Amino acid sequence: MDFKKYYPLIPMFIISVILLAVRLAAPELSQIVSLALFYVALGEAFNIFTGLTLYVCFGYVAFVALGMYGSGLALKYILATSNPPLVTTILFSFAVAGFFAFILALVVGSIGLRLRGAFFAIATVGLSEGLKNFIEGTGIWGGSSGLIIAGDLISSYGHETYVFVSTELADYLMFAVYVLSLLVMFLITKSRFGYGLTALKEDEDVANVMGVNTVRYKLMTFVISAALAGMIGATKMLKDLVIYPPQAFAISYTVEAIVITMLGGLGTVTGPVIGGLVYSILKYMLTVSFPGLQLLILAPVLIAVCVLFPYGIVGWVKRRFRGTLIDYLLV
Amino acid sequence: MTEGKVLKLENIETGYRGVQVLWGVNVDVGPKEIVAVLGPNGAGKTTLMKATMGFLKVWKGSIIFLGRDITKIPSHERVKLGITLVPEGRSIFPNMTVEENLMMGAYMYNIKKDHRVIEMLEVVYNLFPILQERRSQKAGTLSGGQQQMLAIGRALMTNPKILLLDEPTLGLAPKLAGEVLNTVAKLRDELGLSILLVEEKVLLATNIADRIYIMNQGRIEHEFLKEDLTKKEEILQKYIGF
Amino acid sequence: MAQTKALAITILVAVVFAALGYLAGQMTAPRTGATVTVTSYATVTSYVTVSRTVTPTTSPVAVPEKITIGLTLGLSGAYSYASTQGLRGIQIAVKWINEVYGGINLGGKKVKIELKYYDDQSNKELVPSLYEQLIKVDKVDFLLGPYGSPLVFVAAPVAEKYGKLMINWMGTSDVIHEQGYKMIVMVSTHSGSQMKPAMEMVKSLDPNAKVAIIYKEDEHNRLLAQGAREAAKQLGLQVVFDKSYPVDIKDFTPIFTEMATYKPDVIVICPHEADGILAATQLAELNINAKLMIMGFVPSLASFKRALGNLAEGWAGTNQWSVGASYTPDDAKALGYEWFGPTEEEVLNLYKQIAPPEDFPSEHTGAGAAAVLILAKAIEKAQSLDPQVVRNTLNTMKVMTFYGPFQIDPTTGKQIAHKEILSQWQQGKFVPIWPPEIALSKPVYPIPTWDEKRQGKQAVPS
Amino acid sequence: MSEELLKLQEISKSFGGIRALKNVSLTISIGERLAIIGPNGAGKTTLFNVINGVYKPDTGRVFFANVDVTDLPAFKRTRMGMARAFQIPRPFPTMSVLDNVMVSALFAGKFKSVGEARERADEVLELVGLANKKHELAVNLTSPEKKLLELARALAPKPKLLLLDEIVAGIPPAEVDRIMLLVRNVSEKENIAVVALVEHVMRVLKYVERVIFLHEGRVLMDDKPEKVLSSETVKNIYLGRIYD
Amino acid sequence: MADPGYLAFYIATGLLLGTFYGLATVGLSFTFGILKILNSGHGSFIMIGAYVSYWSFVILGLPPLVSALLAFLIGFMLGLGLYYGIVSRILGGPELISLVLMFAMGILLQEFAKFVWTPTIRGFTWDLGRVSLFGYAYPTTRIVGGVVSAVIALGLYIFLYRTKVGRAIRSVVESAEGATLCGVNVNRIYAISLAIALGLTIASGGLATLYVSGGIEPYMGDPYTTRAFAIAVLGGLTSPFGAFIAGLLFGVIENLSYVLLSLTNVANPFSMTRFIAFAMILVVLLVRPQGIMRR
Repeated sequence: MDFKKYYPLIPMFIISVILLAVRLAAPELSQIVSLALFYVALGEAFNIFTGLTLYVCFGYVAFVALGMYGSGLALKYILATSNPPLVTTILFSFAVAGFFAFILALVVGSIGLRLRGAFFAIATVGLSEGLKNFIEGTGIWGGSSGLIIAGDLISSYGHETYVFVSTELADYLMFAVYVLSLLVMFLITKSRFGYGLTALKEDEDVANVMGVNTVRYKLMTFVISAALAGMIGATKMLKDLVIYPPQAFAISYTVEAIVITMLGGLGTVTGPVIGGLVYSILKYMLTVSFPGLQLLILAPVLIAVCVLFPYGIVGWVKRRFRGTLIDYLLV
Repeated sequence: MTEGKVLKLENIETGYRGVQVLWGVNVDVGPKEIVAVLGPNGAGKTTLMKATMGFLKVWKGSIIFLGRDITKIPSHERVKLGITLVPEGRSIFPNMTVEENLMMGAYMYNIKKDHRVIEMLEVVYNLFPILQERRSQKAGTLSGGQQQMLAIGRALMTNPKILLLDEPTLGLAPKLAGEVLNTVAKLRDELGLSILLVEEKVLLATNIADRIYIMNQGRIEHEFLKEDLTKKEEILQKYIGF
Repeated sequence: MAQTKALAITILVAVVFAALGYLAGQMTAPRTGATVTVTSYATVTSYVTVSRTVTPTTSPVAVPEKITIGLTLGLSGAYSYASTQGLRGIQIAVKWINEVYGGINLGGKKVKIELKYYDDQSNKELVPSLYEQLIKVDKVDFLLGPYGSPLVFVAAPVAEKYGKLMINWMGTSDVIHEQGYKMIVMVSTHSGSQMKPAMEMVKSLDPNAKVAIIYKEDEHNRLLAQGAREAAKQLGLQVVFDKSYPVDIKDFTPIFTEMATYKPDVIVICPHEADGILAATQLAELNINAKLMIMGFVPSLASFKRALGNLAEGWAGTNQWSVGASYTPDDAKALGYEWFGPTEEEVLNLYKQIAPPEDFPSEHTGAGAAAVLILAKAIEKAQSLDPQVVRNTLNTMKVMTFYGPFQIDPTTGKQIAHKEILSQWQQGKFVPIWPPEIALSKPVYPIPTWDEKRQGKQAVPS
Repeated sequence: MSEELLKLQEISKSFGGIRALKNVSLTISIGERLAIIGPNGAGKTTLFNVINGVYKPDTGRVFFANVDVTDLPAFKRTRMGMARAFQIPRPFPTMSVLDNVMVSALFAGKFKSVGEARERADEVLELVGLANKKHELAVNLTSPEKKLLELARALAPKPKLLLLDEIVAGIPPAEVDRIMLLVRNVSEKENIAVVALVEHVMRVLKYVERVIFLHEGRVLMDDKPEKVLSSETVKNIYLGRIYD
Repeated sequence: MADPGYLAFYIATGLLLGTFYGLATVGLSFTFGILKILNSGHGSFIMIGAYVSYWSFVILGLPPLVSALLAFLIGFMLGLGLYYGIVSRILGGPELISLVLMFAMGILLQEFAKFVWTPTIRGFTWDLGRVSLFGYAYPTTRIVGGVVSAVIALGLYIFLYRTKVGRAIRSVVESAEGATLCGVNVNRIYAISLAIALGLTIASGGLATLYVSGGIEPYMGDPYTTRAFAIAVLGGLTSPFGAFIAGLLFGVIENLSYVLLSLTNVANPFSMTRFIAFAMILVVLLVRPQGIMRR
């Protein structure tokens, strides 16, 4: 009887299947799909925290970067000490990546989430920059020389596997992380937890009076979102097989995550999917068609979208078709 | 009746985000008159004030000020014409000094050259000596009653022809509330201002008002003219709704 | 409730299994066929089906209409200046081959080169997909690497996957060629060796010189400094100060002030473009003098000279190549290399046609041009468009262009012949001063102080 | 009627030098219905905020169901069975009416699954007469409807103590009786203690068993409604203000 | 190293750098305080200022301090256009939208600069000699620049506290409703505020050339954005003067932490100064979330 609740999964399922089908059927598009998957997953993971609580973490990229470092270190370590099957290696690196991001989120969240709204946002401005400079300054984890594991992978598993991991496996893992974050987001919104978060988003004080443990809920969402970001980082590491602090902690990831969620619709499950697809395809198309001028075109397009769709594409559609089937199916 | 009115609200309908709050409200204020709008919480009194001031777009009906239709004029222009509001939350500038607050009221005058500013400041200080005493104190440090006086004082500095007062006694001790309303009466008697007053303290309001409207659920339900104001029991009954 | 959960789980499981199923297929296939090695890639190329085991011959090949070369560069973003300069070099080389040389001689026919490039925004995100676009959609025959080592790392898997040859021209990190890539070949000197000639020169000028090393905290300059440090140690030079500065530097005052207290004779700075020019102007501003100041490639830039004016006098820069420091056919003959490509004069002429008048070529221009020239020469020698055949040909090639000699380590693709050149601003010209075999002038040591230069004094060799 | 549910001991609370509550002590039994009256600024809302944990008292203790809850945060007290309807309704504006009530049932009550909570929410909305508006966004309700929603949210978790802050202010007279009757019925049926803050005491007089008169942060009277209303002091201070 | 002049030099140059940091952050605080817009493209405006300064020097021969005025005017016009053209349309929308908008604006400016002026690195030398104190040479340009920055900050103070429009701006910050009731056209005040904020930011970009006289390129602004954010936080986010004081403090922290770290022989002291500065901001926020200036 409660099947209806899961109907909105249908459009998401269709989108995912299409993405997968394109990836399988058209190898020449595989890297575009992988690019899109990265942005979609990033947007969705970001959305879990920001969309559900309206708190913004400006240092969000730190979790992606820590995921990259976690998985990179794990790979480096495991490949140097033993030579287990590829699956074990990768699972281990994922676990470490998630754990790194989880711990950071726990520390930052339990201290920082006492701050309300804008203050939390600005408190986290320095998070990614500070961490980056710490890694560069102390020289840990390779410092500015970076952490490079391409060679380790080649010498342990051979050239074929290296190519496979970077150009195939990483993409499917990114797909898995994307599906995971989509499902997490969806299940949260339909659960008791989700109701509590919506209440918190609308009026934090009243939610508290009504029995919602607001501090814990915020922290839980933050940690979940961060752990997913860590896994995105781990996948990214498998794809790039190299990490340098300036690239890993690029502030543009945070901003792009914000752009994607805002483009799609903040707080909606499908928003980041649409936003991520639109953003990545737009960016890619412009790059291919207007080499060197693409940003000059992308920026005005973004500005126009801000002015025309302040609530995002999904938000706009939902407002436009309130109460219809479309509104119901797009969550 | 129509001639010589300072303010006339005709058939006002308005609301928020698609929800209608006011349903065809007619209110008018004559020269040197205190008109009180009474009614329970949520009756739409504050909405009426906001619509008059232009903070809220009027869906239907018109606002006539001194014979001129001002329905479509932006708020700050209305202030320049001579309407101003002392809002419910007072909206004073807490981090500015008392005198700076008052001078903000005289924003549209040339503060240094216009003699009217000095005169108005004197009038305000005469009305509220306590403000002169605390002129260089930050407004946020004043007590509730003093802040209310400051808000009225600031409104007077705009040299208005009509003053809208939204619950000036809210949160004030009974004695203070009485004092504030006495001052309001003085504004009429000494400065010749017209006043539209929203109140919940019914009987305090009947003491100074020239006319009373009872508002409920976005509609004016009764109007008591000057000669009816002695029937306090009846007003109270209408107000409480027994 | 149970039903609904079951539905959710079913969907999840279905999706995951779909992915895993495909994965499993992918995973097992190459691993079982691991012994086949790279031969399988030969089938990717549609033009020729030369098996790897067959040695390249001049037997007639299906000659295409044109040969396309593809790459991405950071035309916007942090690498935009260097990338623009590099692109100009690439365009010059393509133009020279097509118009002056007439095209690549393939089976007796002159085949023209076509260039296809994209802007990667100096960001690794788009690099893999753009390289795939180049290979699969634009069907380019050969690849040039993107600008910058971090991006080369990200482009590498795609090139390796499709078995495309990638000529790396400005991903100078030594580590790239230590990974085990098969299809990546370098034309420029690696970061770790770039500072060595400079230290040798210092040793010859003043064996007791106190050296200060200041480097940018990034992968390239860290390697540069490391090379300098090691060379100094080998040569027995005294390093009195050795510290890095952060990437986002906007004010050098703290580090320069500390360095000045050590009173170094030679200041060695390892920077990128903007911070290099910044470092020079701030040294002048703070009036910190030394007997010699050496920097990475920055002094060779037009903007360096423009920003400093006469203050540029005496600054030495170590470059892959710079205007005036070109090799000539005579050098090639003397050093035992085969000559290929335009002379410096031709390069400068072609450069003038595409660049604004105030600019002149930098080492990026040279490297970009050299990459195209080496590739063209290799294709011509191999008489084949099969990437693997061309790759094998490169192993034995000993060619010199205006940019310098080319010879690689066959297994890693590392550049072993090309050397950095030291030049110095002397009397308004950037003159090669080291190594002696290519030097046109003697080093000025000590150089004039800032105050002297402000009064118009120039660095004049004795 | 004898077992005590809520006990306040010597509660004091000041804000920036103004003492809003001065040594307030009172006890409320299970299932009891009482009204707290007093002029504006008497400290009624502050008292509520101390009871349900929005404020911590400066001195004094609060006991609920024989547990010292003085240091417990608001949400924990709510889970123990306190429910509050705000004076100025604060619904979650862009959630539907049903969702609003569901949040309350899910978090304050024992309804741990979304399905159960929905059933309970439907039930309560039916009870207060908002069932036909349950899919509206809360922001689109009229003022009286928002009050009803506030009440529904308070009732949804099946509380032991219902704190009603000016529940009938701004409600048309005809509705007042319906709401108060409803409150009384629920209270009797489920043995819920009700504390109502009211300014216009006459409206709710016949539905309460006890009236506490608060003035300037002190409890001046605590007695049967008729007694309090007939008291001279109360008249002087409270009604006297109206008849100023 | 026991030389007192050494330490004094670090503090003094830190303060001088701080005046620039302060001025570069004032505009950011101003926009956030009044319009609640977080200017994520802040650095790009500074970059534009640096170009204005460069071109005025090269073409018109104006020293950077004079061209700062020109830069201010350009920023002012840009701000007015931006407000009436775009910003006023998104004021009612979700808060994060302004962040995306300004980010896109920043990219647009960068790409515009790259397109018009090419990515070539520009630079010029403007030398007024040095002042020698305790054996250390202080570049005169920096001293003059510091004085000018302080004068501009003082000018802003006078503008806000002594002029009619300034009072109106302050009143809008405290209560937009109250200001309207005094006859203030709030919309126009928003426009003027954005114009002044961008004017100051671009002017500060002009002064930035006193430091980065040799590193002017389209992407030079990015490091300033994060730094300005951090400084704004330190100064309480909404207070322009808090921002200025915080800028001074930040400059001194950067320089002093370098001295301390260089004594302890940490691997890369200069990079660590960045970490220390950001870590300090986290601590400040936890202890005093309202910034250093507010009560």
